Amino acid sequence: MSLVFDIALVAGLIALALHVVVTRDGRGAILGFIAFGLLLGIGWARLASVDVALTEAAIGGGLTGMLLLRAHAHLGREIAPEAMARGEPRRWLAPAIASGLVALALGAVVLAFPRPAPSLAPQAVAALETTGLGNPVTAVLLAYRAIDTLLEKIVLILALVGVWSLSRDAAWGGASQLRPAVIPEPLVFLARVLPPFGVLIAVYQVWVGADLPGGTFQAGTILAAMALLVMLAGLRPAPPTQARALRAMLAGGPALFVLVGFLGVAVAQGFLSYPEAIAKPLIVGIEAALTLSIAGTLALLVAGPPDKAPAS
Amino acid sequence: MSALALTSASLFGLCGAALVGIGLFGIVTNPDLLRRIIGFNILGAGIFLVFGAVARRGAAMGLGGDPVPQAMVITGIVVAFAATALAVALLRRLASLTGSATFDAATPAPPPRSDA
Amino acid sequence: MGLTEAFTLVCVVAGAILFLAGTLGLLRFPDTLSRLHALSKADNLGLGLIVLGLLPLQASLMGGVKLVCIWLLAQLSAATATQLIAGIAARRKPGA
Amino acid sequence: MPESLTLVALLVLLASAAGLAIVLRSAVAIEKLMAVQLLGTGGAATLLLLGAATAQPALADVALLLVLLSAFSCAAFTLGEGEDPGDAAKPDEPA
Repeated sequence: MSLVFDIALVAGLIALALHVVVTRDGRGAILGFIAFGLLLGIGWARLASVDVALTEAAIGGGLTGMLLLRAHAHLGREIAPEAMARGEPRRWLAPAIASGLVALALGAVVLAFPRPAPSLAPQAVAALETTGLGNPVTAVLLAYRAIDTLLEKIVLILALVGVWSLSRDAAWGGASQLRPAVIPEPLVFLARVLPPFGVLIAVYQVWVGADLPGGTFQAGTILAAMALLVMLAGLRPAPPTQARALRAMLAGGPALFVLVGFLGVAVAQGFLSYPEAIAKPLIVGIEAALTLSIAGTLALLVAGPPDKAPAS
Repeated sequence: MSALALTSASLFGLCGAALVGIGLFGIVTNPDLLRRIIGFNILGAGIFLVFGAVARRGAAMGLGGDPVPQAMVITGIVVAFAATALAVALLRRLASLTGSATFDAATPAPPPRSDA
Repeated sequence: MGLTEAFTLVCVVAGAILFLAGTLGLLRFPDTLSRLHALSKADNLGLGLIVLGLLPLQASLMGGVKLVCIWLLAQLSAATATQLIAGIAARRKPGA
Repeated sequence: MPESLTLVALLVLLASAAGLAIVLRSAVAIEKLMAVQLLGTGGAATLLLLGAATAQPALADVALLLVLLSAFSCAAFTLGEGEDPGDAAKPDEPA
């Protein structure tokens, strides 16, 4: 029965992806993509990767959708309608064949995976005790492969700097305009009621992330979504990007991470290794700081380049 | 690790392969750059799914899957989102400068982003 | 099969049927607003019945509380989302 | 019991996906939004059923997230609306 379910899910995913790629309607493609993200979240749950399912549902189904919808609305304002609708793709046969070949080759690779599958799960579980954590994925992210996570934070910040630097010169350091011209009444209600739940869920995610599926990325994404909702409804304006406090928050997570990393050189075995006795409190502390900085970075990435000149 | 779980992992791996093909097709054929960015995301989702199949096959020690690929996929999803946001910002700038969301037919169209 | 299992199955199947009904409504009703009506019915009752059916299976009290929270949150967000959609539909109508 | 719960999960998923398939072909954008909403709720129900079937209580957290974010997408959708109802909304007007 579960195999039937998986087949149905996979068929749904592929059909939806095809629809997204070939449909003419730009907004329909984005909505299809949001639905695709939701379905993919279920798919990850079927692959027994609940941590990934949480991330995919939050980012694929939530933030990316909002990013694309915003971009679509913006482009619709910038571009004359006649420049927008330009016939269908002219050549599709050769690309279709080429893409099909790539997919087939990749499929052959998938079928040719070695039969007793290699796995690092035994090592991960064996080393779990030294970290005091219960969730092996969190342990990989913040202990064994902490350097990856650290670099990823830096990539996020770099992407944000890249996005900001695409603003007009006059608007550098200003804030993004998120508030639509007309705010429907229910949106304001939603923005008042939903964020408390979102913050609660985010705190819960960080809290259980040490031992059960969940963690900083998921919590940060939820917080970012809630912050965006509040700014969208006009309850709070988007913060000016030159604000010191904002920048300190964004840089705080990675900075603390690096600091703890160098502390590891002094008191433990090397860069980013934690003294065993306080490994868990350290990791939870890093997680809390990282959550805030991820939330801020993701929300500002969605908000896009500033387009209002700074006040001062 | 039962045969059923192995089959299901391969199934999702094949789905990932198909998604890579579909995303690639979308990137190559759509003149609209926003649609290309969506195609890029579908391609990425496919690659992550192939990786998910690897993780699922590595189930051992009572875990549902190998935690190392899972953690890498989580990192990957977040980085792909950052890349998407940067691409969207570039596109918005392009649109306000040229009034068009496509590369002109006269100039050979390079992909919006070939790595990341 | 025990009594609780029977209860779970009945509730869960009824919930699934409601989801099916919501889809049918989406298919059969002529205009956007009445389709919206069908959809919100499916949201509220279908998910509610499934949560109700799964409650006896929960190992811990916390699990049960979380299920009820999911349902309450779904109620809230579905109600507001429906309002939003209806608002867009209503504003769209005179313009179209 | 797990088998029957998985079967019901399949039914719910199929029902929501069928709604999506019907509506994605319609010309009205808000109806597509409605189908995404339905998929969010249906997906949450599916995940709850699967979590019960496979004894993975953590799936309830994913369901929680789906419910939370389906409202969020809905809010994001209102962005393109109401500004100037002529430009971006062109292809969505019912003919």
